[in-house]
Amino acid sequence: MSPATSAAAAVSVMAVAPQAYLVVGTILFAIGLAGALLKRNALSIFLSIELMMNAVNLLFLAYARMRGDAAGQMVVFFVIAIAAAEAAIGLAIFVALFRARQTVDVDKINFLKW
Amino acid sequence: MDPLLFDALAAIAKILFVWAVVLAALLPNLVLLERRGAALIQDRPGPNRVGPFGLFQALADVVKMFMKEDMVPLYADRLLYNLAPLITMIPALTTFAVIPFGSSIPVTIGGVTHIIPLVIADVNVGILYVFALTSLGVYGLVLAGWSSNDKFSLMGGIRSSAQIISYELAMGIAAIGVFLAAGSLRLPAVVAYQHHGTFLGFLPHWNCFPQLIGCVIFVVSAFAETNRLPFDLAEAEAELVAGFHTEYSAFKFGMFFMGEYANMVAASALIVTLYFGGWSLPGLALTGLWGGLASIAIFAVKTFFFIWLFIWVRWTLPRFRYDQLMAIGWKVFLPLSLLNLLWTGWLVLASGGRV
Amino acid sequence: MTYPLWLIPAIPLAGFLVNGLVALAAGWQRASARTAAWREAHPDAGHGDNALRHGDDHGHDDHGPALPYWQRLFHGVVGVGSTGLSGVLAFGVLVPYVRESLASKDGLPAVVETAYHWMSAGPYVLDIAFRLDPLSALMLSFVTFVGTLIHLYSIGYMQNEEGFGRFFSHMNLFMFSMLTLVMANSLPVLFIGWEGVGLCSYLLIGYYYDKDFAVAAGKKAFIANRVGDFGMVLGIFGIFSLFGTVDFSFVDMARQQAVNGGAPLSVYAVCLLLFLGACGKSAQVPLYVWLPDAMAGPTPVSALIHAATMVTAGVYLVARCSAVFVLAPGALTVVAWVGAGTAIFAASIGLAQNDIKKVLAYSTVSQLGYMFLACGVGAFGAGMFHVFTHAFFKACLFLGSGSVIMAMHHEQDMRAMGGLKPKIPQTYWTMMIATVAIAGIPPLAGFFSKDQILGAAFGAGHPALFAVGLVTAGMTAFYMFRLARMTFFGTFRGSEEAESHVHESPATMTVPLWVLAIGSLGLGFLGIPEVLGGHNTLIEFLAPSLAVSHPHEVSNATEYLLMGMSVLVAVAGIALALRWYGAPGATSEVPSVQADAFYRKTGFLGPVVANKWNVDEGIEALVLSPFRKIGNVLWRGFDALLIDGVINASAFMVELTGDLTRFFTTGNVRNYVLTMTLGVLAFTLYVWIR
Amino acid sequence: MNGELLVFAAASAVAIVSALAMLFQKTPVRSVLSLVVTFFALAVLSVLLAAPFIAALQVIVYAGAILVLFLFVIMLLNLTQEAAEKETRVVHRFLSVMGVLALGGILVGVTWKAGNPPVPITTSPNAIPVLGVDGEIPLLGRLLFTDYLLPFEALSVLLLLAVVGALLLSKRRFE
Repeated sequence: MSPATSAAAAVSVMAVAPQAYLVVGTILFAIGLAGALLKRNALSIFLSIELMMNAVNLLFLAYARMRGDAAGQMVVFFVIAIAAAEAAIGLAIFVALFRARQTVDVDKINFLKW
Repeated sequence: MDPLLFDALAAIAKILFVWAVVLAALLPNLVLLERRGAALIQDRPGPNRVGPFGLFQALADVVKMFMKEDMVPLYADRLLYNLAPLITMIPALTTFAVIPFGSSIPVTIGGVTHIIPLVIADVNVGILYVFALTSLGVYGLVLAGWSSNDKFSLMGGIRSSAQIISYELAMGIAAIGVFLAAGSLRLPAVVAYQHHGTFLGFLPHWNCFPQLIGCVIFVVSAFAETNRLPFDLAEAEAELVAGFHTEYSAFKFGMFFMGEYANMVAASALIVTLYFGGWSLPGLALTGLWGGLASIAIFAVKTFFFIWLFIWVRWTLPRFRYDQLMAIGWKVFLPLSLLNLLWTGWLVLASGGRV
Repeated sequence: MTYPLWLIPAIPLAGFLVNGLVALAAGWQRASARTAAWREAHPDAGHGDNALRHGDDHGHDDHGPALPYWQRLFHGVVGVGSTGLSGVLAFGVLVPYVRESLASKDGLPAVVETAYHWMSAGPYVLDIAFRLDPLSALMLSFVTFVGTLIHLYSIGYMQNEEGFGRFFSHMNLFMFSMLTLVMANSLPVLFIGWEGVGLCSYLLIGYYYDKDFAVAAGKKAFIANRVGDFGMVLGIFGIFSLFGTVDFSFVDMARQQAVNGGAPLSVYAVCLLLFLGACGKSAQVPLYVWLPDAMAGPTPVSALIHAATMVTAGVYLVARCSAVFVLAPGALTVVAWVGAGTAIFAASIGLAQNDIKKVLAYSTVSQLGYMFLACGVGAFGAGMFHVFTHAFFKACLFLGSGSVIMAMHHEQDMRAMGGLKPKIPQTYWTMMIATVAIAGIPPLAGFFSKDQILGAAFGAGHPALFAVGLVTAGMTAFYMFRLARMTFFGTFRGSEEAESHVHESPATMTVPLWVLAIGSLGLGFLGIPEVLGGHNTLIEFLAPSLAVSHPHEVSNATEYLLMGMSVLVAVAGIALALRWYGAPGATSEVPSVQADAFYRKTGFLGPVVANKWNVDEGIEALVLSPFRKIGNVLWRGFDALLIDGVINASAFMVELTGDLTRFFTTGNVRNYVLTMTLGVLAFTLYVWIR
Repeated sequence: MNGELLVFAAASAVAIVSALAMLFQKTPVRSVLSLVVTFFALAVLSVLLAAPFIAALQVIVYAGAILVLFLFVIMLLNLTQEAAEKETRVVHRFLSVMGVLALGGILVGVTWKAGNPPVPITTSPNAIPVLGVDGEIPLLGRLLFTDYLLPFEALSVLLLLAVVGALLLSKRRFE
């Protein structure tokens, strides 16, 4: 991570096709989605959602790099900050949930229905 | 010579130099220093039998650690159990990459003079890199605590995670003041900013003077971040046996031990860089070969003082209670650090960008 | 020269805020203390504190305990002080303005001070601006002067009231609104003041808010005024569409147009709409019904708002827009006839009223009619002159009646009075001066102003209007002296206990009475007509603000004749009153309605007049009852069936849909995620394939 | 040049492999740890994309704070294992796997096909400067306090609300 490396990466025409970053981001997004669908532990689902958000962040950065526009980086900044708030609230909810039900298995927490 | 090749060689040389100093020379002897210091404070001789003044004690300790039996608890998560000490050690050592430990040294090869800045990597996100790495360090303790499958360890792990996250906030916000004043996130820029000029006409232009509150918060938070007394709640031998490393022995235990000292050295270096002028001394230009070497020495002396402060405090102050620790972190340091930020911002504004 | 004009209304506004907040805080504290005391006294009572609120039936004279001395002092000082300060400031501005204006040949131009940039619509900009010209100067002078006196009077009159602070804060708010009204430089700003005085009128009529009749009277005033305000707002819109502006520069434009000649029909509509607003505020037929009921408020309120200042706002409005009215002579004729009709109609009702304040209220309506009569025949100056003199003698009469009422311990029925002259001499003397003034006896104020109106009516070629005015003048003299006879002369007809309690009012009340009496005595000299050797100074001064009226010159002989006639009629009315009420029976019991001299001696007119021409009943039968029926039909047929039906049906549809689809809500998060994923998948496929 | 490709390949591989590890781990702690590795790899990719500031932020906030918080909660609640029973909802699992594969496939295909890089903006004031010792950080700072001031302030309110909300939620008793 020396300045030489990053500067070289920035100045030069990208050695790696930018689509490659998009594909990596998309794959990570799909993995996160799979986690959100298949996991039963609420915390794991939450983790998967975090992964999805990071995958999207990567897409934003890739597009920002491709367009040379800092707006993409700003969006990522905001996503990160919102994720922090979301994690604080989400985890607090899980703790409260666990205290009430002694479980965080989403299959067992289905009392919010008709 | 190819400049790229030269840069690479210089970087490798700097890495080797730093690690040699820290790993080989400093860390083992810090144990001795700690033990002799403790003895001094407690008015007893301390280890003085191995070698002259007990200087070989460090060697003896290392040998002992290698010789001991390496035990793994039966129901431990073996992978994480083995990984944890490494995770503790590595971030502490990689932190040194961005800390400027001297001004610069000119090297002439084939008639061309290269100025080698004495910092391994001048990253433009400087301090953020440091915070990123130290925030990874907490995983070592947490995972050690969890993977041991031991109640005391788990307690230590939980404690350290909450403690480090809490104090990282105050520490980060206190550090923002420094970068606000220097106008850059790069650590060499911070040192350069402190190198010249004076504060109030007679004090060195060091950040610790205008930002006294921030400096104090940063130093105290550094104690908490490194799990040193009076904030060593994660091991707290009176309550948790040995906290997160209760189940560790032999070389892995040694890694934790070394990690703690490496963190201590890194924290001291960081405090010196941010608040006490780094390698600079007021009134000295510190250029050229001898200047470069002198700057390394200045940096070493300053850092050594803070290392000694760590040891001094450890053997002087009692441990905090856990709720007190949290209360101080959130209710005192966090607001104070915000206050410091406000004050620094005002200072920068009032002085037109140059404090 | 710049004048701090905005300060004049701003000071009473500040007084309102200070008084209001302090009164609120003190009232709150008092209420909680009372609640605590009550709870202590009734430890077994439940939560309902209804008994506390409605249990004790306060009489007029027992409306809660009086405030502590220092609180009364505070409210009084702030209330009177802010009004007085505003008055001092106003006169500080007025005196130099008037002096210079009189000294110059054509008068000074209007002074306009912009206080605040209010709004802008396209190129048109509307400011909150204040104006000082002869017309607003005249209004300003008596509003602040009379207002300050009445505030002073109120300290004595309201001293035993728990709502002392509330009263003064509302009075100050009224002063603010009234001053805004008279000093406004545009119709919208005038309208702010217009609505402000309406609000204060409503609040102060309903001052005794625990009395049903006071609440009803307040609502009646408010609603009757809404009818007028409807016209007023439309009139403002009309002015804007006619002239493209709503600040008073349109007056000059109208004046210009009058020179050019010709006015579209829409001007008539605008004038009539504005006059409708004036009718509401100034209680003209048919919107007069609220003013007599407004006597439910405390007497200083009646004096200030419902006699001297607010109700003349309509006249002021017509005078202010006189240039526009002049463009529409037909509209002016309507104004004149409405005014004349109101004058005689209200005077006739006044003949048979037994409530002292009711007599004065109908008298006020009648006098307002006079003013509109004057405006209607083009004598705007005379109308404003009458506004000015009327403010003094009518305020004096009302305050005097308040003093009488207080002496009688809130007995308002004149049949229970009598022979009060030696007991309350100061009230007697001041009231008599004002009575003579309103009756039109020279050389008191009322004579000059009334005579000018009558002269203008005759001179403008309306002998019928003149005749109506003349008869009204006689009736005025009659009922005023009837009032005086029944109140001050003869023997006391109330109970002996009541007689023993009769007492003269304190100095804070008598001093304003005397000042106003002196005003009624002498202010007529500001407008001595030329035929009597004067210069008609006031009307000359007002001339630049008003439309060029054409003073149909009548010969000196005619003028002397007219004066003679009016004095003669007045004397005749007085004589008749003295004759009929000369020797009221010395019985100690209150006589019935039928026993009244007027009732007995006027044949079929007596009962009708005593019942106020059955107007209230007529309105009930012709307007209210049909409306109620229509409302009932709309409620039952339209609202309950159609509207509610549609709403209930849609609610039912929602419920049905919910019943059918609720089983998709399994409560399992993973199902939701899966549904969402499949939905996104479907959408993506659609976008991709398309 | 090949160095960048090498780093990209390594980081991508690490990211994807550890993400998959997160997916298939039964132990929440190990899942979290796998995700830490993924995030670290993502930070490396961010540096390659000329966003070292975002990379550092990502490591500090995600790896250093959020995931530590996860670990803290997992340890606090002592969630050592996933529920022991086997997955019984076979249809759900089948549909999920199919849906994810289809969606992922489509998205990868779309991004690859539509990924022709647009022309970089160089004249815009938002254009990322690549030179200078401080890199893009001054630009981001300026943007944050000019164009993005409103979202920035809204964000501060959001964070405050999150603090209050978390406090309220985790209080044991409501009084």
